Amino acid sequence: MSKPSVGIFGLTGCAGDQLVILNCEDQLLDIAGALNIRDFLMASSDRDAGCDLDLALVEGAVLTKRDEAALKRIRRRSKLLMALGTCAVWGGVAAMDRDADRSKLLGEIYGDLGAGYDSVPARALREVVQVDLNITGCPIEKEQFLSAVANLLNGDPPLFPSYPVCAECKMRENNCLLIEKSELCCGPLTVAGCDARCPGLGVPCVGCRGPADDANVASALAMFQGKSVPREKIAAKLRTFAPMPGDRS
Amino acid sequence: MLQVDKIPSYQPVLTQNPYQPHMARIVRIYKMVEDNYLFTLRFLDDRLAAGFRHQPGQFLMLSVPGAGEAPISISSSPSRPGVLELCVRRMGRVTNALYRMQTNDVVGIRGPYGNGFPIQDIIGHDLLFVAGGLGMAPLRSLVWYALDNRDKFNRVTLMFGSKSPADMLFREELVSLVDRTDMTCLLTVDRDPTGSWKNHVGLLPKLFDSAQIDPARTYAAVCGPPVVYRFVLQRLLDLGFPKDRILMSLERRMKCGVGKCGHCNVGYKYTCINGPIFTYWDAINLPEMI
Amino acid sequence: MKILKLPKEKLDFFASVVQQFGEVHAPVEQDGKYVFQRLSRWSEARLDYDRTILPPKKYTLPPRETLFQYRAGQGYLPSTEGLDKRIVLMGVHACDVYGLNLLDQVFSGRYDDPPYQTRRKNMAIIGIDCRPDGSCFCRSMRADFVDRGFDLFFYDIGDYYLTLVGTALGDDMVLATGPLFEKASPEDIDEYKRRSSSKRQAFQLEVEIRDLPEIFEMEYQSGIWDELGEKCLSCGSCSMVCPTCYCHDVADDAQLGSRDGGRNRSWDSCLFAAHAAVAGGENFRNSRASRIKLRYYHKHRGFVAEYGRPGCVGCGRCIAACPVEIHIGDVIAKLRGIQNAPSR
Amino acid sequence: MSTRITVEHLARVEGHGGITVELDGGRAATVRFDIFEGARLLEGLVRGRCAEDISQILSRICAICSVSHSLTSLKATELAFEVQVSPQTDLLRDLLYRGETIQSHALHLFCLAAPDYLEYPSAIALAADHPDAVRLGLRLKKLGNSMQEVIGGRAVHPVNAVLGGFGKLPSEDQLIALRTGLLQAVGDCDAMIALIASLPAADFCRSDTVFAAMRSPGDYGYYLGDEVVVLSNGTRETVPAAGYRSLTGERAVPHSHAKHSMFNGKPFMVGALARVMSNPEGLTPRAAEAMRKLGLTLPSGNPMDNNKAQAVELVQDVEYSLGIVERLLRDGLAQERPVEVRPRAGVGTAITEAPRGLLIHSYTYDDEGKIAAADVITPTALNAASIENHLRLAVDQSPDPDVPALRKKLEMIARAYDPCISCSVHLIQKLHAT
Ligand SMILES: Cc1cc2nc3c(=O)[nH]c(=O)nc-3n(C[C@H](O)[C@H](O)[C@H](O)COP(=O)(O)OP(=O)(O)OC[C@H]3O[C@@H](n4cnc5c(N)ncnc54)[C@H](O)[C@@H]3O)c2cc1C
Ligand code: SF4
Ligand code: SF4
Ligand code: SF4
Repeated sequence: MSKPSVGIFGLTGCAGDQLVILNCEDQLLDIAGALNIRDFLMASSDRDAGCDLDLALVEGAVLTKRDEAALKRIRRRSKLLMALGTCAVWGGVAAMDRDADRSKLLGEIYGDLGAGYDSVPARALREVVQVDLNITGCPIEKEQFLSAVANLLNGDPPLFPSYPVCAECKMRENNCLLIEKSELCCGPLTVAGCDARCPGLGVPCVGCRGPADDANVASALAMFQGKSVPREKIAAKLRTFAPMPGDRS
Repeated sequence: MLQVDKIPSYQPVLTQNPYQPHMARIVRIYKMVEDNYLFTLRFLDDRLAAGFRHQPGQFLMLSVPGAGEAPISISSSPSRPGVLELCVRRMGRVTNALYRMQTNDVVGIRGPYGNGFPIQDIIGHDLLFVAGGLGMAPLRSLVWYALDNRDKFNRVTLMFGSKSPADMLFREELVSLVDRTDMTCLLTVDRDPTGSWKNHVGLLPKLFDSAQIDPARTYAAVCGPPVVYRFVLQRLLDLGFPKDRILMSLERRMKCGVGKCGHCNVGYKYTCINGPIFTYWDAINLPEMI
Repeated sequence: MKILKLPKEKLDFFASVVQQFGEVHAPVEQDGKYVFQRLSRWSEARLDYDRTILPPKKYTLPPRETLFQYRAGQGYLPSTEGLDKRIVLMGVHACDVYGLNLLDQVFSGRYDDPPYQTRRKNMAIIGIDCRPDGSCFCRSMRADFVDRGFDLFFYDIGDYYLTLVGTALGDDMVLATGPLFEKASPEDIDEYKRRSSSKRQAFQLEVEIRDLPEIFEMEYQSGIWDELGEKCLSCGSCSMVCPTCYCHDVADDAQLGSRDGGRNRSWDSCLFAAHAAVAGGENFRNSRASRIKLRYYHKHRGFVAEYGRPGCVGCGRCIAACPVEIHIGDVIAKLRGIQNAPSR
Repeated sequence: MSTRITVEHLARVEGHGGITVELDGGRAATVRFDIFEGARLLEGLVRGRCAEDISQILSRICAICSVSHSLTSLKATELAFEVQVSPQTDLLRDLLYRGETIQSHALHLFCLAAPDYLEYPSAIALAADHPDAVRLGLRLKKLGNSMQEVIGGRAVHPVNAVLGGFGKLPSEDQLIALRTGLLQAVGDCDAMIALIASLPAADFCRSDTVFAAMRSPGDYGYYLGDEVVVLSNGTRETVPAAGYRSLTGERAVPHSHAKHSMFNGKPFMVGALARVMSNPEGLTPRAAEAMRKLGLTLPSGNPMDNNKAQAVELVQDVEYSLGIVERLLRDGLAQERPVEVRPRAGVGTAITEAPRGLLIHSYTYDDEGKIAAADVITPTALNAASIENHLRLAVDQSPDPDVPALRKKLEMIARAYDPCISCSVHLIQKLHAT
């Protein structure tokens, strides 16, 4: 079997997901051996910017017209497109308040020049092109990435849990921050896969992976309000990394 | 040929560990219809190949290494041991991986699981098979079992419907049954774009008009997509079938096949060990069964 | 059954001796909650605990485990890692022993579950009695006493533990500790009875289970399920912490560049949206209401049909773990047409 | 005749940037370090958010220096609320910083910069011929990551560092594992220095560079400190954190989403070289020895020396971290909970040394304890003018205007700054200027 051609790309984001790939220190050389990485600007200046690809891994959200054009080009080049990380899958932090007045923000931050900048409201990849596979997480979890690559090499779709962080939190037998300490933990609404990383450290989940299957936002809002947390605070918190189901239609 | 009373029931013939898959070779892949292939498997271990026995209506857990396991009905009849035939529709992770395999590749099998058809009860009765689409997969085993043990059963009637002749699973085999005199085989298609179809055209329930059925002495075995159940069951009831003589094969999500994983739970029954063959009476008593 | 007594101050000595029967695990405190854990020293053990976050099922059915390793050419090789570890689990409450007994039934029967059974057989259970709190209703579930499933069971009778010897292994433990155990006197038995009936009075939460399976059938279409469905977060916490929930998922993973890899099983829950989803997009329990209904129905109707008793032992963990305060006592009371769970 | 040299999309850096040079008669007419990273406007988006959310959101500015952003953010908020964290917290934060710097420097030296010197397109290609060198780099990088995992809870975007302290303290077993890794790294560092010393010399331009770095009390630090030292032609000037705006000129430039910073009208350089320059006496003996072996002499007018300075810092950080870990193991960790933080109105300006240089977070909180204004000034933004300056000098000082060779030099200079372009777009907000 010939090695699949792969491209790894970043749109606007923190490059954290590409960094997670580079952080697979023990597997990096094997990955490089198993895949034919043709285009990976962050790691290599030897890029074939036009070749056809079997798989494109794209991190970051679409925040500029340039991003949009780049993404469409990647889509045309690639058989499979996988969104890598919360920004690509959900929009991420840059999309948290995306209906806010951008030109005003730009002006405040960059002065008069801001008006000339290429800047559009943040969008997740699937709002721009068709996305075949997703690995969420801010950043993605190494294990999920490695398992996805191994599965894809075999032609199998990766398998990830779609239930909430709470389940993994219980599997780790953590004290519940929400129940014991009335902390605003987003675990019940956030998709698992991080092994309840934050609650495992005694820190509430901030929802960095985006919503779980069938997340019950209405009931969670009522619950948090019952703990006398103001509604705007909850709403802002829940929407830091991703919209909640029902937010964007 | 194996005798009915020698069929061991409920016995896992394989090892102590019910989760242990045994490796089997794909000896033939027959492309019946796009995305519905018939896979013929033979255990690598000759003793297993010779010793494996199942009941019509039972299923096994098929492993494609690296991809996972899926429950698949055994489509071949226990009266023809040695190899196992599985009619598999390409649906997702496991079945796609299977479709990428070739003859001589190796897969895992464990089983047989499930109750199977209640052969001892059925013997001596008329048999009516009603299947739509992939519903033929679990019924085929019993069809051939009955035909190979023809003297144990009275009248045998088979009704099978597909979308079009090109979509008909086991087409050649079934068409050849039409000419048999010791049974009635009624085949229908929803439409016949080519015009060359020599059998019935129309929806499955219409076949009842062409068949002679005596509900008092018949067991009906029904399997197919939800529409089949919706129309056929009502028809059978109208004809006066007792609810516990309508047998159906159900599908649920399954991860173990042996009543442990909880996925196929319907109310208080497990589709895998209490089924997959249920009577209509079971079904109306179990919430959410159909 | 052999009945003895152990002076309380000798308990640590007893614990040091039973180490020869396996790693000693017992409840330890974790920031105000309790977990079963390997003890590094006896003083960590907290036998006065209320309930552990996870029940002992984590030992017999761990949250994640590998069932097989697949190797091309060799097939599926059963994974035996850790199966032979011997554990002495000290301080198990009656409800949890009951929970294990129920799981034992689930994981045996027509088909055995070898990993479960092996771990179970390598685990010694030393029970201890307890005082109920506001979430305990084991008495209602008839799980406040157990007559089997433990090797030894300790009942507090003041300066002593009245000790029931449940198995030959338990007896070996007694023998291994030499003259530590004493004969129980009639006064000790009287003290036990006095305490036992006072414990019965201490329950604050009652759940009436008489004809409950029938009521579940009758109330299958009840609007209560929709109310619960609106509230439930599908977080699965209640299943994870339940001593008798056993739903699990099995999935294969491959190593980079080959089909070799593990077949892994991990806890799952019928509350999760994907639990009953099948290929092609059909989901037999798409709504949260139908899922939470199944959980109750399976415990209180299904288990009764299958094993002759409900699959709930009244440990109160699901009450403690539910972020939206879905309370089994309330649910059952409502099904019965009573507004609130009695005496709460 | 005018020639144009463009590097459309600079590879082996974090983020999106390019270089454009217009040559006119062998001299640079225009030089642009273009940044076309999208503006995420995070400083605007955090307005109105509670203190506890800020560090998590702003760490997303950059992955490679996410620890720096998190900790600088926490420091700024704690300053605003006048919260004093425990010495143990400071020590652990310092250790976390070292982990980040080790991973970041190892990544840069081995995966991003070294391929240039040895004429390879990437570390992966390099690994085919020099597997041991790449493995060595990956080992050091992994060590840095494991430090971030143990102390910060995750290698990228730490979650364990919270206002007032840490969610969970590392266990003794974890510290022992770190010590083992650090001890092994001491040997790896020797090999690393030998390797860096063997790389072909890179000397493309010279300047009287101005350097700016944080002055940390006592020793060579990244986290503790509240003053900036600016070195210019042998003079030292000190700027307090609160006066950081005198460092950051207001020159917004059209070709980039980053604004350019000047000090007294001159561009200045921040980062490893600036730190080594301004803190030579803080170096450990091994680090000082490494400096000698690499032939790094002060003052340096060669921006490529930044790579050597990073190598020196790797030695320094490994040794220093080992000291911290041993001390923690000896004294034991007090099981303290984070100091309680009571949000209120206030202004806090924190400076730290991110792997790439000075990082400033400055916040204004309103009466409800919500962010009213946030300024984030990143090292690459501070460096932008200096990068352009050195690119220009390289063109002007190049004897042969062979375009491909010159293009490569330009790329190498830009890369030597280890620019983190995602960071660079986060800039000064005019809102709360005095
Ligand atoms: C008793 C029984 C007999 C069956 N017989 C046949 C048959 O003869 N031919 C055939 O083509 N199909 C049959 N099926 C359906 C077949 O099991 C599914 O199509 C198959 O599991 C899809 O797996 P996948 O991994 O390809 O799909 P995916 O969608 O990737 O499946 C994911 C997982 O969900 C579970 N799952 C998905 N769909 C089903 C389903 N319908 N039933 C049970 N579990 C499911 C499986 O455990 C699978 O691992 C039968 C199902 C049951 C329960
Ligand atoms: S701490 Fe958070 S993630 Fe964990 S169980 Fe509680 S709510 Fe869920
Ligand atoms: S616990 Fe929540 S915030 Fe933490 S890593 Fe997991 S999903 Fe992200
Ligand atoms: S713990 Fe509560 S919210 Fe979570 S699944 Fe169970 S009933 Fe629903």
